[in-house]
Formats: sequence, C-alpha cells, structure tokens
Amino acid sequence: MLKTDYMHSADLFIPLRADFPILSNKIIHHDLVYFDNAATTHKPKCVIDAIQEYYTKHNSNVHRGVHTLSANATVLHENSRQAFARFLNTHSDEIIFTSGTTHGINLVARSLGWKKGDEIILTEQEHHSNILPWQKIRDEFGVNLKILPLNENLRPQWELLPEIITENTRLFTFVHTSNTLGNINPAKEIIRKVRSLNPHILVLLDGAQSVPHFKIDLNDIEPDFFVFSMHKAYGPTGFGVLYIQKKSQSELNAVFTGGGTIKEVTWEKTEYENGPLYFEPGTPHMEGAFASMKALEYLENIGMNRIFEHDKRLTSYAIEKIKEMEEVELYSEGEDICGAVSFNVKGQHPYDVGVLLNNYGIAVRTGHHCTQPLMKKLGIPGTVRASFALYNTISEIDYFIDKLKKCIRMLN
Amino acid sequence: MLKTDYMHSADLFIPLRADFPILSNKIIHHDLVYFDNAATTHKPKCVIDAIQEYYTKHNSNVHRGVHTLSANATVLHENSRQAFARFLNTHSDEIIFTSGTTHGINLVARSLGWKKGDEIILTEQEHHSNILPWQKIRDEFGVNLKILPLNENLRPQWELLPEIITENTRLFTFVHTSNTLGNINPAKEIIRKVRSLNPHILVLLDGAQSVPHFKIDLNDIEPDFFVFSMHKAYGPTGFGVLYIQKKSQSELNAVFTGGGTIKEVTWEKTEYENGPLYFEPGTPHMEGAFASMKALEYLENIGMNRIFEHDKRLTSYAIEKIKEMEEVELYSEGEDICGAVSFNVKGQHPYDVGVLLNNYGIAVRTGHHCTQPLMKKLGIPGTVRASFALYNTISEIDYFIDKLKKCIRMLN
Amino acid sequence: MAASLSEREKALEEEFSLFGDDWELKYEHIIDKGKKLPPMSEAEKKEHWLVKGCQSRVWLIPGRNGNCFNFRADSDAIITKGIVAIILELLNNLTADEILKFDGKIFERIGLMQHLSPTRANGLVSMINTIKNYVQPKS
Amino acid sequence: MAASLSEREKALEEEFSLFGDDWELKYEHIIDKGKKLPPMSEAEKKEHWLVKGCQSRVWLIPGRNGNCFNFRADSDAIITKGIVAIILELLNNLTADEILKFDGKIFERIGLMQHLSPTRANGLVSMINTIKNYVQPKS
Ligand SMILES: Cc1ncc(COP(=O)(O)O)c(C=O)c1O
Ligand SMILES: Cc1ncc(COP(=O)(O)O)c(C=O)c1O
Repeated sequence: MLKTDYMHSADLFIPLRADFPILSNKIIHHDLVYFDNAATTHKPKCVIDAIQEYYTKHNSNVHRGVHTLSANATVLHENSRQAFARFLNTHSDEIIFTSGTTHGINLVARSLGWKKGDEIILTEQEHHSNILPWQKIRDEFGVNLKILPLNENLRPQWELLPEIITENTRLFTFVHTSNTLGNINPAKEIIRKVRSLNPHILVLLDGAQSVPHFKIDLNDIEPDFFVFSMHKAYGPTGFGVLYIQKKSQSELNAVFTGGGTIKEVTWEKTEYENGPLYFEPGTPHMEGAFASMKALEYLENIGMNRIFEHDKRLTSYAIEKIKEMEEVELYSEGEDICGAVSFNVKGQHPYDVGVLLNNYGIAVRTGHHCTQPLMKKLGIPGTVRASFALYNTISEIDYFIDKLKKCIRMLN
Repeated sequence: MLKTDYMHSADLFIPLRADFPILSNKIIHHDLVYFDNAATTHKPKCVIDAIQEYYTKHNSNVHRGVHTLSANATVLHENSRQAFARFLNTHSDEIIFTSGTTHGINLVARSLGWKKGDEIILTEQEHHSNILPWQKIRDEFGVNLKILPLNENLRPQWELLPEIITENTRLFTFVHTSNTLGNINPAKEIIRKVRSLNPHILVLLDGAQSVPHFKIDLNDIEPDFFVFSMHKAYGPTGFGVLYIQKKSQSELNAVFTGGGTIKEVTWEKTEYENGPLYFEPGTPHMEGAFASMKALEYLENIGMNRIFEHDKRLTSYAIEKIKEMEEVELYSEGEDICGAVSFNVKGQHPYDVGVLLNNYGIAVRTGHHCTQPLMKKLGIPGTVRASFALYNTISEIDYFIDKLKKCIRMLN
Repeated sequence: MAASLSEREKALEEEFSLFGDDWELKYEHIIDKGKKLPPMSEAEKKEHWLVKGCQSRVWLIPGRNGNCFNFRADSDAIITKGIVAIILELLNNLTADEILKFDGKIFERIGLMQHLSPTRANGLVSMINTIKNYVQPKS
Repeated sequence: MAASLSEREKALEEEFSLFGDDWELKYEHIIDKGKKLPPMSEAEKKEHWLVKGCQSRVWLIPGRNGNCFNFRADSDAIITKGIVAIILELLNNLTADEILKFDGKIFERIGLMQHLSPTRANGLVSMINTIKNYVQPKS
C-alpha cells in the first residue's frame, strides 16, 4: 500500500534524471547512486548550458559600463536578483549576492555592532558555519553565547525559549533544516514566538538545507536574515544569497567594502550606496548569478511543492527501510524529516560503512557533517548520512539498503 | 617601420581569437571590438569547456568525503592550488582561494590586528577596493591612513617613501599595474626599498591588472600579500587568489570562519586548521578552482612573456596613435604602460564618447574606474579607457582610432 | 490645451522615424537637442538638484504652473543632455497624473536604448524616478 | 636481515593479486588484517599519539629497536586499522632511510585507492607523514 504510493510519486520524477548529465557516470563499474546531496547537488543541463551561454554571449562586467555587453550583463544580473525575490516571495532590494551560506552568516556577524553583555542564542543542531562566526564574536566582544539544547528526540527544546531569551538577547539563529538529522524546524512559529518574547531580537535563519527541498516564503516566515548556497540547490558553486529584511538593513555596517559599493569616494570620507550594492564589494560572480537564475527557473518549472513531496517520500521510505534493520541505529526519525537521514551501523565506524558503500557506487557522507557539538551530544564520532535530491529514486534506496546489508555482513 | 614591427608581433596572436567564442558576436550590426578587458576579460573555449566538464564529471563537495567523486574533486581542487603556486612561482600552502581581489584585500585588512597609531600607506593611484577597506580600518581603529602622492607624470613619488614611512607604519599597499592609467609599478624594487626603511612593514600588492599581462614571480617580488581576480585573467567569475607569504600567515587571525576551517569544535573552543584552509570557510567555488587551473594552463601554453610582448606592443601602438590626435588628452604615457590607456576628448564628457563608440561595436569603459581620488587629482569626472587582451589586434586599434575621429566630429 | 503624453510620444516617434536605422543621424539629432536646451547657470547647478545614479551629472529643477509641472535640466554630457531635453519635451506642462504614466519605453521604440537597463551608466531610470518623485502627491 | 621495503611491497602486491578485481575480497582481507592487529589498551590511546587529519581516529606509538623503528598503532575504524596494519607490515623493523623512501603508492597498485588524495577523509597521507616525521633525523 504505502510502498505503491511512494513508488508512484517517485516515478513521476524519473524522467528528470536525464536532465543531470553527471548521473550517467560509472563509479568503480557501478552506476552512480549519489546520496550526498546535502553536501552539494548536481546540476541540470540547463544550468550547465547557461554558464556556457553566459561566457559565449553575455560576459561583461556589470554596473557602470555604457557599452552594450555591459548594459546587457547588468540587466541579466539584476534579473537574477528579481528571480530570487520571486522564488523566495520577497523584494529584490532585500537580496544580497554572496559566495555562499558561510559567507552570508559571517557577513551578518561582522556587520552588526556588538557590545559586551549582548547575547546570541543558537541551537545544539547548528552547522559549524553557524557556530564559529558567533564564537569569534563572543571572544572578541564579550558577547554571551547561549545554547538551546536538544531534547531526547534531538529537536531543539523550544519550550525553553522563554527562559533563555532575555532583554539582552540581540540575535537568535537557527537552522531551518538540520544538515545532519534532516529535521525541519518550524521557522515561522519559532520566529513569532521569539519576537513575542523580545520584539527587538534579530533572527537569522540558516536555509542551506531547506531551500533545495521546499518552498520558502520569506514574506510569511519573516526572519531578519536568511542565508543559503546555490550549490546545494542545483546551482553553481561560489554563489549564495543573504536576504536582509529591509527594515533590518540599517542595523548593518558592511564589514567588507570596495569597488561598486559607493556613490562617492574622497580620501576623507566615502558615501556608500544603499541596498544590496552596499554589501557587494568587488566584481560579482556574474556567471553564478546568471546560472542560478536558470536553476531557480528549473525548480519553479517542476514546482517546489512537488519537489517537497518527492523528497519527503524518498526520505520517509529510506527511514522506514532503515528502521527495519536492527543492526542500525537511526538518528533521523519523525514526520518532520526531509532530505537527509543519519544513522550508524551498531559497533561500526561510519567511515568503514562509507568506504564499503562507495565500492558499490553509492556516495554517502560520513563523519561529523560540520556538526561536532551535535556529535558530542550523541556521544559518537560521526554518522553515515544519506541525503536525497529530486533525481534520486525509490529503487536507488532499495539498492542502497541491499548493499548496506552486505556491508554489515562484511564488517562483522 | 615601427608599425610593421607591431603588426608582426600582433599577427602571431590573431589565430588565438578563434579560442574566444564571444568575439564572434555582433554589437549593433558591428563586429565586437572589446577594449574593456581591465573590467573583465573573455574566456577561452578550454575554460568554458572545463566548467562543463566539472559539472558533468567531477562535481562533488571537497575535503571530507570518502566517496570517489568527492575524493577526486578534492584532488582536482588541490591540483588547482598547485597550478597557482607554479604560475606564481611560490608554494601551494601560500595560495588562498577567494572570491576575488576585493575579497582578498578585505580579508587581509580585517584579519590583521590594529592598534591606534598604526599607519597604513597607500598611493594616490589605488582602486576603491584598495582604499575603502583601509578607510574603514582607519575609522574603526584610529589607524592613520597616509597617501603617497603622484608626481606630474601620475606616478607615485617613491622618493617620498623615506619621509612617509615611520616605525609605526604597519602596512604599505600599492597597485602593481594601475587599472586606470596602465602604468606598471616596479614592485620588486619598491618592496625592497620599503623593507630597507622599516623591516617590519607588511606589503600588500594589488595584482588585479598585472596578472593578466605579465609573468608574476612572487619568489622574486616578495610581497607579504598578493591579490588578484581570475575573471580579469581569462578565468571564471567569483574566483580569486590571496597569496600570503608563509611567515606572515601567523599575523592573521581569520575574520571569516565556518565549515572546513577546523580541526575540532566544542562550544567552548575551536581548534583551527593551519594553512590555506584556515582562511577558506564554507564550500569553495570548486568549479572556479577547476576552470581557473585550465585558464592558467592556457596562459602558460602561450607563455606569459609572449603575452606581455603582445599586450605591450598593442598598448604602445594605441598610445602612439592617440598622441597624434590633438583633440585628445592622454593620461597614459610612458614606457611603463601596459594593458590600459586612459584619455579624454577635450571638452567632451567621457560618457558621450563611450556611447558613440559603442554604436560602432567598440566597447570601452568610461567613468572614474573606481579610482575617484585619482580623478580628483586630475580634476576630471572620468576618462575613456581602452584596455587590451591577448585577442585584440592592431587592426582593431586602427578601427577604433578611425571611429574615435568620427565621434569627435559628431560631438563638435 | 497642451498635447497629451501619448500624443507627444507619437510625435517623437514620427520625428525619429525619419532617420530610419541610421544611428548616426539619430545621435546627431539628440546631440543637437542637447545643444539647444538652455544651459543652467553655474549658480543653479547645486548639489541638491543632482540626480543620483547617472555616470554624467544631471541637474533637475522642478517647477509648477498651476496643475502642471515644469522642469528645467542640464547635464555635463551632451548626449545625456539631449535625452533630458526629450524628457522635458515629453513631460513639461503635464499634470502629475499624466507624468506618472511615463515609463520611458519610448526610448526603446525610437531605437535609442536596447532596454531600459538598471545600469547606473545611463541614468534614464534615475531621471524618471526623480521626476515622478517630485510630482507624486505627498501623503 | 629483514626484507627490504621493496621486497615487502612486492610480496604485498602478490598477496593482493590473488583477489584480482574483486574488491569485496580485498576489503575482507583488509578488515581481517585490521582485526588481527593487536589493539592498544585504552590507557595507551592518548591524545598525544593521535594522527591528525583522519576521519577515523588513528593512534600511532613509535618505538626503536637499534637502528630500526617499530611502530604500534590502532584505529577506531576497522578499514583504517587494516590499512595501518599494512603500513606497519611494510615499515616496521626498517631503518629511517628505508622508511623515508615510502611513498604510499603501493595502495594504488594493490587497487585500494584510486589516488592518494589529499582529502582528510582517508588519513593515509597524514599517517605516512607522521611516521616520516618520527624517523626523520632531527637537526
Ligand atoms: C587594480 C584593481 N584592484 C582591484 C580591483 C577589484 O577587483 P574585483 O572587482 O575583481 O574584486 C580591480 C578591478 O576592478 C582593479 O583593477
Ligand atoms: C545547515 C548548513 N549551514 C551552513 C552550511 C554551509 O554552507 P556552505 O558551505 O555552502 O557555505 C551548510 C552546508 O555545508 C549546511 O548544511
């Protein structure tokens, strides 16, 4: 019953596999089964072609050029900003182009002014990229870093928020979807709750793992800051977005600066641009903006809701199958998991499992997934993580489960 | 005589035009004459193909993956670092990947610790990207910003260095080749001189406009920091290099941090990686590293010395021709100019000249070229800048001069 | 009564249609319009009247004439000045309602711009926005 | 006299050639070697002996036997432990000179790694470097 259901939904996506040229590669004589999508996804042909198109037709430096190529490149660049605004249901003057999630978080951390005694709160699920920048702020400015601990189901203990949030809390930051566990945090409700406790708190939402899997409506979620990387969402490397809510933009004093950010420069004083350009010093990753626009169009054509449905069913199917194996300890359980599943083979190191699976052409990630505090909480060195994308299939999961069983036999 | 000479050298490069697909585009019914190379260069087919290859064969997140795709991607990524080390005659553990020149300069500015009274010296020729980061440091830390003024030939008055450098001078930064005037500063000699005046001074060299035109031997020049962008050197956008001399690396406390930079993270304390990884938080622009490696190979195959000869002759030829026109004021004069030539039509705004030239298919850049202090010194709102690449030809310059004359007639 | 915006745009299109595809003639015509636009005095060229976001400098001084608006403008670049002259031709002596309808697309139709790019180089979009900002009823 | 490094590498190649292209057999063999390597006591697994840069933890304790070196090692991952076991088989009871010649390429030849990647996941390069560091004559 359930199975047929999964099959049905997943089947609809099978033709899309043809859009991803890399999938036809062989790994050690096996078809590639790529379950490392939370690390980076592959790119559809339309995105790869867009890059080629960019360099064979449009390449030119944006913004100040009067010649045709430059004017066109500028239009394309700003069209991309508008595409992001549409994709995220927000305004283009809130879309700042970055080189990725990590860059976006650092930019926020460094561009906010801090004073001793300010508090930053984050959860025990965060990725290093959403921990280390705040640790540095703590160490340099005497800011307090407070951790919202996880409960036994490995979800943040939201009910502790009233205790942990004070009038000194300046920023609350949390991951939208955990890259290790795959659980989706109820961002909209949490943000409302946080604001009800202290209306001045700035909220940063780390969307690195949510953007690839479901529709993001920033107008509805209302974070102050939202960050993600396009390489994890079928787009090119080196490109990401930092959304800054219009009314929070004035809180930031851009930490990096340079060409393109100014109205006027004299030795004494510089008058800066308003809006996104203020945060985008230097020549942008123009190819990245163009190709990302095509990636968004690709996703919109399929429909983020359908992608969510697909990815969710795949994830649930994987969870169901893994749960049937008693040699396996599963860390990703629950209705709110989408995209990534973490587990270990009891008594075995995740590295061993990963190496053996690779010999069957199956690419999983093993290790701490840049969430060492979470690993510490779990008391383990790492996990095996299988993470899914729109081109993955139910039969790939079946194959993976079958080979996982073989690996377990080899290791015992 | 001279002319034949020019022709000869330039002719040798004409076949290379076929490597650049964008050059066959028409601009308003004209062949594209692209003289905006100092803003960004076009990409040879091998670089464009490399991007396609990356995404159809190699794409995967680097560093910690145990699966084959990830291990291979890591090898390619580190091969690229080695290619840069070879290209610049230095060591791969001194090559830090950035998103561009501007990013590299900001990274240095923010990663050095500053104290009140420290001095930073820069020249009056600098690009905004090498001014604004230091202005911010000045304003935040009470550091003194000192300007090395230009002489009447628009060259920095190096002879003032003994006066301007003191024991409080922490950093001296200067442009290797001016993006507006095209003059090459004698970096090696200047750096020796600076160090002889104060051996503790850190020196940052802005190589954005030198890397595309001549061989850079960092082992010989010996700056502490060297920055450039690959998009100006026939490579992809969003990718650049910050070279940090090994012995100066310990002076920096990386300002941005996140995934990939650590050995171990706990809530209390983080143990960071040594070397380049420490400065490269987040998923790198892996496509950029791969394609850049191909760009370097392309340049090495032609030979940087031959490229220099070609670009220099083109530049000298353009200067010679412009000087023959008495309606034109030339700002780029001298034996040390390579790659870019700035001028104005007397009594006319550079914008008007640029717009008209564009209608003949000629792409020049007009405006302040992100060097407003230099414009102020010259007392002009901007210049028309023609800048050259290896695919430009003597006959393109002839065409440009011919059309420039037409534009002047139209404007008068 | 003054001609409506659409009538004026139509007239302008006809005026430019004479030049066919010959961009040199078109630009000579624009340069000519620029030259004919009365210059502002240096005293009038105040920072305050500068339109932000053009590569050349554009000064724009608003004025009223009953319900209608009357702008004066100048630029240090002659082509920009010609474009400004056209904008004034099109918009001066119109009411706010009419002016707010102006979308600048006419410049595409007469073949002067391929598209109204958001680039800061040609400040057309900035000029139009500045004008609209002046005439917009303030709440 | 103990066999030289190249003799040992040759023997190892022959040992693995039996498995042909069958990676499952190869890995079973490595896992077997890992299991047979005597474990360290928990007390010995000190932070100090950890090899940096492996995804699994590897402890490596150096020892000497006259001119020759003698390492003991352990890992929390069994495949890594198998690889460590091979390294010890190859290098133990050799002189510094011999050990410094070791380049790890044997692992490519026996078909265990496609190339010795600088990735931190498989810490092979780190292990080799750590060992060489121990035996390197200190100046
Ligand atoms: C001399 C110089 N420095 C710095 C830059 C900034 O380079 P990017 O915009 O690639 O960061 C440029 C280019 O615009 C330049 O010409
Ligand atoms: C939840 C989360 N946050 C942040 C990051 C960092 O993203 P990037 O490496 O693209 O900067 C990642 C991905 O590694 C992630 O999964």
